[in-house]
Amino acid sequence: MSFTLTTPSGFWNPLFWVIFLALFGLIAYLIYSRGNPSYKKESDQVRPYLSGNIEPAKEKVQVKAGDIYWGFIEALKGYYKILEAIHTGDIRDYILWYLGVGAIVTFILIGGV
Amino acid sequence: MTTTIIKTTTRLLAPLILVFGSYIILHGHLTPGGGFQGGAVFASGLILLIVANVRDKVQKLFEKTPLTQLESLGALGFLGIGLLGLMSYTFLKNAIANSGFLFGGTTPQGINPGYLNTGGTLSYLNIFVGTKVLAGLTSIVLIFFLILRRERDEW
Amino acid sequence: MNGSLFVNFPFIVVALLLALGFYTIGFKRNLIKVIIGVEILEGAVNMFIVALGYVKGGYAPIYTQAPQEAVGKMVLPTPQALTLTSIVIGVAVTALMLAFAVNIYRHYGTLDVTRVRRLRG
Amino acid sequence: MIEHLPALMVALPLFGAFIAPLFKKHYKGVSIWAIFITGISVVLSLLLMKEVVTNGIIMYVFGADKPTLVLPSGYAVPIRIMFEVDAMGAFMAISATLMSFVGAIYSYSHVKKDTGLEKYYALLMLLEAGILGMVLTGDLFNLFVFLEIAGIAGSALVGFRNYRGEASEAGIKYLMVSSVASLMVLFAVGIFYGQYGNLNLAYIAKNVSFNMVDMIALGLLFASFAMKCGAVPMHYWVPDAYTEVPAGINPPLLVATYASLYALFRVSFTLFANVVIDLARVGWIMSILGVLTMFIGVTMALIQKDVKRLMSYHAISQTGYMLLGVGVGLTVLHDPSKLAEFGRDAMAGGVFHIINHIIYKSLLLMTAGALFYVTGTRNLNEMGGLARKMPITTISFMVGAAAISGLPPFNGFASKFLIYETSYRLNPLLTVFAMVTSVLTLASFVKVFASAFLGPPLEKFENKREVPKPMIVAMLILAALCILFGLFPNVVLDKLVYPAVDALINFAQYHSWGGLA
Repeated sequence: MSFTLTTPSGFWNPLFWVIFLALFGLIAYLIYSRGNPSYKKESDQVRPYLSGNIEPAKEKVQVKAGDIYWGFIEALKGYYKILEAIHTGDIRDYILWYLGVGAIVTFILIGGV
Repeated sequence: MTTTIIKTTTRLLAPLILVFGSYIILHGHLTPGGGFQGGAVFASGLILLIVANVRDKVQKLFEKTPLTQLESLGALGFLGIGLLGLMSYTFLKNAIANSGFLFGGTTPQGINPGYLNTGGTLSYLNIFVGTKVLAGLTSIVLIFFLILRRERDEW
Repeated sequence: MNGSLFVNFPFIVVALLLALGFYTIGFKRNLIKVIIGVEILEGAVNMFIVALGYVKGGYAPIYTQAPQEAVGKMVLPTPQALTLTSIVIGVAVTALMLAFAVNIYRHYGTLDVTRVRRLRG
Repeated sequence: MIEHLPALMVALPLFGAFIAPLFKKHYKGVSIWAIFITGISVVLSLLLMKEVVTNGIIMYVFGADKPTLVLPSGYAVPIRIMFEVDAMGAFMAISATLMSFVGAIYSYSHVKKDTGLEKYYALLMLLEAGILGMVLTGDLFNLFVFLEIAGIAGSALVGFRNYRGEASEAGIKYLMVSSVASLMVLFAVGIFYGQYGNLNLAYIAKNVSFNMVDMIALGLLFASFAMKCGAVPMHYWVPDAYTEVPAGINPPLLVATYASLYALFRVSFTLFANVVIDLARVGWIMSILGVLTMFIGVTMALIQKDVKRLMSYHAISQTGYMLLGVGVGLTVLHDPSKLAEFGRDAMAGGVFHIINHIIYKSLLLMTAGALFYVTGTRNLNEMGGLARKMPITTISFMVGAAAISGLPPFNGFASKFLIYETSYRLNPLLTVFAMVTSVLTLASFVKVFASAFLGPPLEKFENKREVPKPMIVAMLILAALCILFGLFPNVVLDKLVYPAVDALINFAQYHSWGGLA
C-alpha cells in the first residue's frame, strides 16, 4: 500500500515529510549549538532588565488576549464597524437575513440575472 | 381559576373526555384518528383536571404518577413493535395482521361495519403512541402549570 | 373565472399567512409574539399541504361504514399524514420555545427581544 | 441481520434515548449506558460503510418488501418510506456516530456536576438518531422530520444549563432558526408533492422538470439548508449555540450542522443534477457563499475574547471551505473533461474537509470546554499560563490548532491543499481568499495559545490541575485521529472520501431504479 496522495499538481507523502523534518531539525540543532554556552538558567541572567526598576507582578505584565493584534484591528476599524453593526444578536434579524438571502437566491435561480 | 363552575363542569366533562380519548386510540385503525389524536384528547382531559385544581393537590397527585416512565414505555413499545417486523420482512412490517393473535383477526375487504379485532401491529402502535402522547402532553402542561402557579403565588 | 378563484383561494390565504407570519417574526418586539409568528408560519405551511391534497369528488380512505359510491374514489391520504406529522412536531417546538421564554423571563426580567441579546458580536 | 442495518442505525440510538430517562438519578449508570450505545452505533456505521462500498447502494423499505404500490390500473408509484444509503450517507453516518461516541465519553466528567443528566443523555442520543435519519433517508418528507428531530434535540441541549439565562437565549435562537428553516423545507416538499405526487428523492429527481415552481423550491431548500449549516450572512446563530452548549455536545452538534450541509449537497446534486442549464449557477452561488463565509467568519473570530465564541466563528469560516470545494465541483459537474481534471478533486477536498473539520473543531471546542472546566471562565483576558497545569490539554490544543491552520502533517492540510489547487483552476481569486483565511486562522489560534496557555503562571490558577481522565481520553482520541488522517490522507481518501464523492457525481446511480423497482 502506498501512502502517496497525488493531487492535480503535486503530491504528499509522509515519508518525505519525516525526511524533511529530520533535515530541518538538524539545521535547527546546528544553529542552536552555536549559541552562547555560558547562559545559566538558575542565575540572574533570566531576570528582565528594566533600567533598574523593580519588576512588576506577573499578572500585570501579561499581554491580555484583547491586546493581541490591536494594530491590525485598529487598521481595519471601518470594516469591523460594519461587521459589528450587522451582528446585532437580535433574533428577528436572523430571520430577516434569511428572508433576504432566500429571496436573492430564488431570484437568481429562476433566471432573474 | 378554580371557581365552582369550572370545578363542576370538569367533574362532569373529564370522564367523558377520557373515555372519548381511549375510544379514539382503540379505534385508530378503523375510524379517523389514532394514537396521536386520541392521546391528545386524553391528555386534554387530564389537563382539564390539572388546571381546575389547586396547585398542591395536583403536585401531590402527579408525584406518584409515572409520567416519564409511561412516555419511555410508549416509545420503547413502538420500537419493539417495529423490531417485531424484522421477523418477517423489514422494520415496521405488519407481522401480526391476520395471524389470529390479539388484534390479528382477518381483515375484511371492501366496505364493512368495522371490526375492532383487526389491524395487527397498527392497533398496538396506536396504543403505544397514545400512551406516549398523553404522558408527554400532560407533563408539558403540568410543568408549565407548576412553574407558573408557583411564581404567581410568589408575586 | 369564478371557479379558478375559488380553487386558488386556499393558496391566496397561504400566501397571506406566510407574509403575516414573517412580518410577526420580523417586526414584533415581544418574544411571545415572535413565537406566535412561527406558529402562523406553521399554519400556513400545513394549510398549503392540505390544500394540495384536496381532490374534487374524492372520499376519505376509511372503509368503516363508507357510502357505497365511495368505492374506487378514495384518495391517498399522504398530505393529511404529512400535515399531522408536522402538527405533532409543531407542538414540540412550541412547548420548547415557550419553556425557553419562561426561562428567559426569569433571568432577564423582560421579553423584549431588543433587550434579550447578551450574545452578540 | 446485516440487511437491516439502515433501520438498526436509527433504531439503536432511539432505543438508547428512550431507556435513558428510566435511569432517573443514577447518573453514572446513564452515562455509561450512553457511551455503550454510541459505541455500538460506531461499529454499526463502519459495517454499513463496508456494506455500501462492496455492494453498492442499499435500499431499505419500511413495512414492506417493495417500495412500490401497483394500482389495479397498472400505475406504479413508490409510496412507502424508504432509506437509500449511498457512500456519502454512510460517510456522514460514520462522522455522526463517532462524534456522538466521543461526546458521550467527554460528557462523563464534563457535566458531572449538573442535574437532570438522564435527559441530557437521552437528548444526546436523540440528536444522534436525528442526524443518522437525515443522512440515511431517501425520502424528502423524512428528511424534514429528522431535521426537526435534530433541531429540537439540539436546541434543548443548547439550553441545557437552564441556570444560565444566556443558554436559554441561545436555545431559543437556535430553535427559532431551525424551525423556520425546517418549515420552509416543508413548504418546498409540499411544492414537490403537488407537482409530482411523490416524496421519494429518486422518483422526484428522475421526473423533475425545469420550471419556475421547481426553482422556487430549490431556492427555498438552498437558503434553508444554507442557514442551517451556518453560511454567511445567516450564520448568527452558530456562535450563540456553540458557545452555550456543554462542550460534550459540541461534536454531535457540529455533525448536525454538517448534516444540513449534506442535505444541501444532496439537494443540489441528487435532486437537481439533471437540470443542466442552471447547475453552474448553483455552483457559483455556492462558491461565492463559501468565500464570503470563510472570510467574514475568520475576521470576526480575530476580535473575539470568549474562547468558545472565537472557535465557533472558525467553525463558520471552515464551513466556507467545504462550500467552496463542493461548489467548484458543482460548477463543472456537466463538463466531463474539467470534472476529471479538477472537479472531482475539488469535491474530494470539500467532503474530506467535512470530516477533518468535525474532528479538529470538536477537539478544539473540547479543549475550550476543558479550560472552562478548570478556570470557570471562557474569557481569554482572564486566562494565562495554563500550559504547565494542563499539559495534555495543551498538546491537544496545539494539534487542533495546527490542523485547523492547515499545517502538515495534520489533517487540515490535506483537504485544504486539494481545495487550493482546484479552486485555483476555476478562479485564482477564490484561492487567494482561501489562503488569506488560512493565515488569519493561524493568527487567531496563536492568539488563543499565547493568551491562555503561555505567559507566566497566574496566582489564581495556583492549585488547578489537569482535567479528569474521560475528558483526556476523548481529546486524545481526536488528536490521534488528526495526526493519522494527516499522515495518511490517501488511505482515508480512497476508503471513505472518493466513494462518497463518486456517489455524489454519479447521481444517475442514485435514482437509476427510478422508484419503480
